[in-house]
Amino acid sequence: MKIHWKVLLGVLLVLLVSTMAFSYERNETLVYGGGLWGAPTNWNPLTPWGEVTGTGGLVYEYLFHYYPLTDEYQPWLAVKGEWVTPKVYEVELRKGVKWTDGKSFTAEDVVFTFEVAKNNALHYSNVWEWIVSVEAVSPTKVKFVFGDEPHYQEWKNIIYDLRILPKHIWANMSPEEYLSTANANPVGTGPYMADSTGQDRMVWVRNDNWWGNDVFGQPKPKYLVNLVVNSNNVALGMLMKGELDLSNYFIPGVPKIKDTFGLTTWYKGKPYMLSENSALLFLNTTKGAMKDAAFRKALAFAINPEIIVERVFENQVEVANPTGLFGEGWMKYYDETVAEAYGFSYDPTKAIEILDENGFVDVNGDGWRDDKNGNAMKFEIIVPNGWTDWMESIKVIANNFQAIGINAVPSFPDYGIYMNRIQDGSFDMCINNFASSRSSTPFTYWNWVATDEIDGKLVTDGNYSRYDDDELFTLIDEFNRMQDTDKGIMEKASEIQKKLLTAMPSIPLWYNGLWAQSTSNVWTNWATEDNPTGYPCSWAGKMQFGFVEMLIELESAQ
Amino acid sequence: MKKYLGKKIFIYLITFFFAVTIDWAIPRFMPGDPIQMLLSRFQGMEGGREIIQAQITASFGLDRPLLEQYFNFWVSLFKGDLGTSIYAFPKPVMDVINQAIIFDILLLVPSILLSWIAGNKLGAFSGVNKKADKYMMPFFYFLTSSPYFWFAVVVVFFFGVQLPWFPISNAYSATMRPAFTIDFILDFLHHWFLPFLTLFLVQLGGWAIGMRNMIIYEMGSNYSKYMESLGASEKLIRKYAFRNGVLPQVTGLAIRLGNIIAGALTTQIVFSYPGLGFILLKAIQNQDYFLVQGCFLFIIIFVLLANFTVDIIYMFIDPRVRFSYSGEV
Amino acid sequence: MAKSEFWKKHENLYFAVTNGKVIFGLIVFMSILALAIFGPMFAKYDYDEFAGPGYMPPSKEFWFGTTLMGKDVFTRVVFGLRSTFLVGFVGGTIATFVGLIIGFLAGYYSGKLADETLMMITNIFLVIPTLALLIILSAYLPYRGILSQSVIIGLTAWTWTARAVRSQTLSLKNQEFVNLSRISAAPVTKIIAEDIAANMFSYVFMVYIIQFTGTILAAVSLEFLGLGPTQGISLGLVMQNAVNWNAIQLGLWWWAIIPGLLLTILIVSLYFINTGLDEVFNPRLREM
Amino acid sequence: MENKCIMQVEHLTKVFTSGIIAGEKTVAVKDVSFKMDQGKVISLIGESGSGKTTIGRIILKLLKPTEGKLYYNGEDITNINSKQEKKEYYKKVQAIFQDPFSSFNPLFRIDRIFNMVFSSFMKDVKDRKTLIEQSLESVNLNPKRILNKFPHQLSGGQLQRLLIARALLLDVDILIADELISMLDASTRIGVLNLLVELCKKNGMTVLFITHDLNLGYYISDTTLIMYKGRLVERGDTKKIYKNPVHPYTKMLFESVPEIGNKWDKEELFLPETVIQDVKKFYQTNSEQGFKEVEPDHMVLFSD
Repeated sequence: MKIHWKVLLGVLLVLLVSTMAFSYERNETLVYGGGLWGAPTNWNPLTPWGEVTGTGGLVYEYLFHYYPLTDEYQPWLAVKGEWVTPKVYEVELRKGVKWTDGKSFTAEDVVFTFEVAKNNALHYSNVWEWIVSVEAVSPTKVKFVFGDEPHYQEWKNIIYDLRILPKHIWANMSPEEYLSTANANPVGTGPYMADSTGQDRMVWVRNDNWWGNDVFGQPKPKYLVNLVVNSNNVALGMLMKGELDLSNYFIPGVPKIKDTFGLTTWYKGKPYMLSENSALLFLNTTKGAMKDAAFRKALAFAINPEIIVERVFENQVEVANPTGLFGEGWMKYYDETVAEAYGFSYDPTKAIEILDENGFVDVNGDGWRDDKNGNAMKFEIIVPNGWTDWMESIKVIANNFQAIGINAVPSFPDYGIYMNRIQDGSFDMCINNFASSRSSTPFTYWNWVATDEIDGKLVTDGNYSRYDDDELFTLIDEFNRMQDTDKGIMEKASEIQKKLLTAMPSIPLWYNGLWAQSTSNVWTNWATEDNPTGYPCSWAGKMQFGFVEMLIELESAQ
Repeated sequence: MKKYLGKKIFIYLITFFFAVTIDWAIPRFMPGDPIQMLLSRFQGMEGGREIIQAQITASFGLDRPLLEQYFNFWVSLFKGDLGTSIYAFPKPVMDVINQAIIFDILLLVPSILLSWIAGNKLGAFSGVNKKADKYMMPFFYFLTSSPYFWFAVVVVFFFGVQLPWFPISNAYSATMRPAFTIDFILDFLHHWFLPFLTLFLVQLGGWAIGMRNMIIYEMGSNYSKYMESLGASEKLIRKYAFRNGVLPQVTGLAIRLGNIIAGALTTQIVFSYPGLGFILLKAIQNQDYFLVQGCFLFIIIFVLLANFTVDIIYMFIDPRVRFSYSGEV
Repeated sequence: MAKSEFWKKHENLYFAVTNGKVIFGLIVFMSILALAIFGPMFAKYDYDEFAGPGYMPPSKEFWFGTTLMGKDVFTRVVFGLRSTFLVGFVGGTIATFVGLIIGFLAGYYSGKLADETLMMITNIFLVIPTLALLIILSAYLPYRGILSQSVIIGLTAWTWTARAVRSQTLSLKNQEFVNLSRISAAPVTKIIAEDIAANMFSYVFMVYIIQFTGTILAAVSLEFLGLGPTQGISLGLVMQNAVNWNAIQLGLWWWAIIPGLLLTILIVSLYFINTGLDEVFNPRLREM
Repeated sequence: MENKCIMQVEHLTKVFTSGIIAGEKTVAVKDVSFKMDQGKVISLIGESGSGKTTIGRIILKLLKPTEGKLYYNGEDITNINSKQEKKEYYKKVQAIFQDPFSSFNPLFRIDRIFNMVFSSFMKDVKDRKTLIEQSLESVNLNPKRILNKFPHQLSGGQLQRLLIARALLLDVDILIADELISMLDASTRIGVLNLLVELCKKNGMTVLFITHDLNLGYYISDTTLIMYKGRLVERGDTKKIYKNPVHPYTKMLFESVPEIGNKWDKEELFLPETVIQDVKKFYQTNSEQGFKEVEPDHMVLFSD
C-alpha cells in the first residue's frame, strides 16, 4: 500500500514539473509580499485595477516618478516636461531607451498611449475632454495641446500615473483585447521582466539592459519574488524567521517585537510607518439629523482618535488633522489658521454643548438624544466584516458617541454588502479610504471626498456622504484648473478646507500607514527616516514613488 | 446488480443537476456587484470607472436576463467551459482551478488515505487492548475534537515558530522553481509536511475512534460469540471483527468528505497553501461568480464521485445492500 | 430499600451514573457549562471593553490575561462560550430533529416512493457544502447572527443522521423481538415505545451529542473563515481574532490557546459521555 | 382421531420489491398451497432462501401475502386486521423464532416476554410465577438463575429454550417453530423434540416445523413439505416422500443425507449446478403436468 503511494506521489510530482530545473540564489533574491493577494494572472497595463503589482513600475514605466517625501518629480522616461504656453505642454523624452524586445522607445509610443484612449473606452479616455491633440514633434519630443482650461492638477497626476505602452505591440491588437488580454509576456522598458509564476508567487528577473543602469544605477536584487501571504500572522511568522525580506502588511504587534527580531520600519519609534492615506468617517447627509451641519460637527468633537491609534494600531498610525491632508504634496496647501478656527479635536463637552444648543436632547427619556422634532435617533456605523482594525475602531467610535448620548452601534456587513450600501446610500455612517492615497496634488483627495458625481443611482467615485454643495464643487473644479504657481491658488485651497470643515460631511480620523517591515538577513540599507533613499511600498500602482530607487540602494548583507 | 448501478447513477445525475443549479444560483443571489468590487479600490480619473464598468459587465454577459445566463451556463458547462474569472481576470476558471487542484490532491489524498489506514489500525489496537485504550482513547478524542485551523495554529506555533523546523507558509521556498529535482522535491515536502500533519492527525482521531468502537461492538456481537462457541481463535475473531468494522468506516469516508474538505480549506488558509480552498475563499470574498461556481462544481463532483465509488465498493464487499428488501411493519 | 427499588427500575440511569467515562465527561461538561452560565455574571468588564493594558499574561486581575488591545480574555471567553453553547444546542437540535424525522419516515416507508424521495433529498444535501448555504443566507439577511448561523448549520448537517436513523429504523423493524411483541399481541404503542423508540433513544441521544459537537466545530470553522456571525461574540470569533491579531507569534498564548483548548476539552467531554453512554445502552459493552 | 384441517394455505405468493425507482422484484414464495391437520407435526424443508421462513411469517400475519388466502379453522383470516381479531388469533397461533439473540429486546430483562403473554392473553391468571417456573423447568431451565437476567447475559441455547417455554405457557393450536433446535446442545435437543411431540399428542397442538435438517424432519413429522426456490415442489406423508422422492431436488436432498446431519454453515450452502440443470430438465420433460398426485397423499410439482 505504502509503496503505491510513493509511486503516485512521484507521478504527481512529475506533473508539477516545469521544463527548467532551477533555483534562485537567496542572496540575489528579494522576497516580499503585501501587494499580491492571489495567483498572478494579469499583466495588462490598461487594467491597473487587476494587474499584478509591479506591472506598472517594474515593467511598464511612466514619464515621471514622484517622490512624495520631497514632493519632487523625477524625470523617468521623460527627461524634461514643461508648460511652454498655458495650453501647451512639451515633453522631452530620454534617448537610448529600449523595449525589452529590442525595439527603441520613441515619441510615437507616448502618442499611441494617449491616442488609444481617444478611440477606445479606457479608464483615462476622459482626458480627451480637455486635451486637443498629442503630437510627436520629433522622435524624442511630444507636444500636448490643451483646450480652454487645462486640468492642470489632474495632469500633474497623469504624468506619473500613466503606463507608457509599446506601440509596435499594442497597435497590432484588436480593440477587444485592450481590456481582456492577460498580456502574459509583458514587454516594457523597466528594470525587471516577468520570469515565472506560481500559484502563490510572481517572480521578476532583472533587466540587465535597462536604460537606468547608467543613469541611476542597477537595482541590486537579480530576482524579485513576490509571495502571496494570506494573513498577517503568517507574514509576521515569516519575518521572525527571516523568510520575508520586506512585508507590506499591517501587522499588529510590530512595535512590541520589532527590536527583538531586528525588524526595520521607516521610523524607529512612533508612528513607525509613513502615512499612506486618510481614513474618514462618512456621514450620510441625506439622512435625519445628519442633514444638520451642527450635528455632524458635534460628532467630530465626540470622537477620540487617540484611543484608536493607541489601542487598535499600537501607535503605528497618526491621528489625522481636521482637514485630512498629509504629505508634502498636500500640506503645502494646508491652512493652519483655517484648521484652528474651524477644526475640531476630541472634546466631548464641546460636542454636548453643540448638541444641546441645537436642540438634540433626550425628549422621551430613554437615555438617548432625540432629533430636533423629538424623534428617536439611532445610527449604525459600518465597516466590512473581517477588516479587523476598522472593526475595532468603529467599536471605539460607537462608544464615543454613546458617551454623549447618541445611540450608535457598530455593524459589520460582508464586503459586498458594505460596498452596496455605501454606493446606494442605504447606510448611516461608514469608514472609507479607497481613494485618499498620497498624491502630488490635494485635488485627488478633495475630488474624492467631495466629488460632484452624486446624482446617479449609485455613488461610486467618493463623497459617500452625498454632500451636495455646488459652491464647493466649483471651488474644487477651479482648483483643478489652476497651476501651483498661479496667484490665488492658496486662497482657493483655504476656501475648500474651510468649506469642508464647516460642513463636515466626513470626519478625518487617522492616516492609514504605509505598512512596511523589513528584515536584514539578506538585504540591508533599507529606506528609512534616516536613510530616505526610496519608498518601501510594493503595492500596485505605487512603485513610481520610490520602490525602484529603494532596490537600487539596497545592499547585500553578505 | 446492473439495475442497482443504473438506479444509483440515475440518482446521482439528479443530485448533480440540483447541486449544480444551486451552485449556479448561489453567487447570483449574493448582494453586491463583482465588477464594482473589482474596481472598488481603483483610484482613477474622474468618470473613468463608469466607462470601463459597462464594458466589463457586458464582456462577462452579466447584463443578460438571468434565465439566459442560466441556459448559457449549462451549454458552456457541457463544452467544459466554466467561464472567465473576474477576480483572476482574464484567466479561464478552468485554468485557475487546474493549477490549484494539484496542491489539494497532494494534500488531501495522502492525508485521507494514510489517516484512514493508520486510524483504523490504531483504533483496532485500542479496541482490543484495554490497557492501551486507557491512554489512547482520550488522545484520539483530543485530536478529533480539535478544529482544524486551531490545530494548525498550534502546530505552527510549536514546529514552525518555537522550534523552527518547518516553514509555515506557501508550497515551496521563495527561491525555488518547480522542477523534478531532489532539491525541489525535498523543499516541497518540507513545506507540505505541516499542513499534511495537521490534516492527518485531526482525521486520524476520528477514524481511530470509529474503529475502536466498531471493534468493541463487533467483538461483543452474536457473531463473535458464535465463533467463540465454535472454538475460533481470538485472533480469527479479531480479524473478522476488523473486517466487519471496516465497512462502516468506508461509508464514513464518504460522509465525512465534506467536512474534511472544509478542514483542508481552513488549514490551507493558516499555511497560505495555494490550493482550491484558498482560491475559493478569495472567490467568495471578491464575489467572483464564475470562480465560486467553478470551485463548488469541482467540490461537488469530487464528493459525488467519492460517494459513488464508496457505493460501488460497498456493493462488492457487502452483498446485502444489493437486496435491501422492503419489510412491513 | 426504596432506594434500591428505584435503581432497579432505572437501571440504565444507575449504570450511567456509575460509568467512569460518563462521570468524567459530565463533570467536565457541567463545569464548562457552569462557566458559560455563571461566568458572565462574574465578569467585571464588557467583552469589547478595553479593560486594562494590553499583552497582560494571566494574573489575579485578569484571569486569562488580556488581548493585544487590552480586552479581558476571561470575559471574552465566557461570553463566547455562551454563544457557542447556544449554537450547539440550537444547531444540534435542529440537525437531530430533522434527521430523525426524515430518517424515521424513510425507514418506515422503506422501499416506497416516500423513502426514495427522502433519500434523494438527503443525497443532494449531502454533497452541497455548508459553506454554500451560508453564503446564500448572507444574501438574504443583512447580518449573520449567532442564531441564524446555528439554524443554517443545523439545516445542512442532518443528512448523515437521516441516513443513520433510517438504517437503524430498518434494522429495528426487522428485529425478531419486534415480531415477538407483535405475536404477543402487544399494543402498537408499546411496540413503538419499547421496542423501536427505546432502542433508538440511546442512539438518538448519542446522535444529538455528535450533532452538538459537529455544529460547534462547523461554526468555529466558518467563523475562522470570516463567514461566521457579523454581530456578537463566540468562541470561534475569539480565536479568529486571536489568530488575526498575531496572538501566537506575539507570545500571547493565553489568548490563542485557552479558547481553543477549552473548546477542545468541551468536545472531548461530550465524546466521553457518548462513549460511556454507548456502554450503558449496549449492555454487551458494559462488561468489556 | 379424525384428521381435522386447522390451517389451510391457498395459492400463497409473496413478491418483495427493493425500492420504487428501478426497483428489483424478487419472488420469495410462489403459488404455495397446503393444509395443516390438527395434532400433526408438519415439517417445511428447504435450504435458506427457499421461502420457508416467509411462509411462516405469512401464517403469523407478520407479512402480507401478495396473493393467496389463509384459512384458520375454515375461516378466511387473510385480511383480519383489528386488534381484537389479531389477539384472538395469536392466542392460538404462536411461534418460536430462528434467532434467539434478536428475539429479545436488549433493553429489558427476559421476564418481559412472559409478562407480555400474560397481559395480552391471560390477564386473569393469578399465580403467574408458578406457571412460569413450571414451563421453565419443562425446558430444563433453572428459574432462579434465569429470570431477572438480561438477554445478553444468557447463551443462545438458554434464550431459545426461554422462547419455547414462552410458547408452552399458552395453550396454542398452532406452533410455528423456525429452526427450533439449531442453538441447542444434543441432550436438550432430544428433550425439546420429545416435548413437542408429546404436546401434539396430548393437546392436539399442530406444529409447523421449519428446518433444513432432513433427519429431524423425518424423526418428528407426519407430513413433509419440500420447498425449492419459492415453490412447494413435493408434499405429502413423510414416510412416502422419504421412501419415494420424485422431484429431482428432493432426490438430491436425500442423496446427501449423511452430510446434512452435520453442522451446516449456512453461507456455504450452494446448490450444485447439476441440480439446477436437473430440475430444469425435469420441468421441461413434464411440462403442463403441474402439481400432481403421484400416489395418495403425495403431491409433486412437475412443471413450473
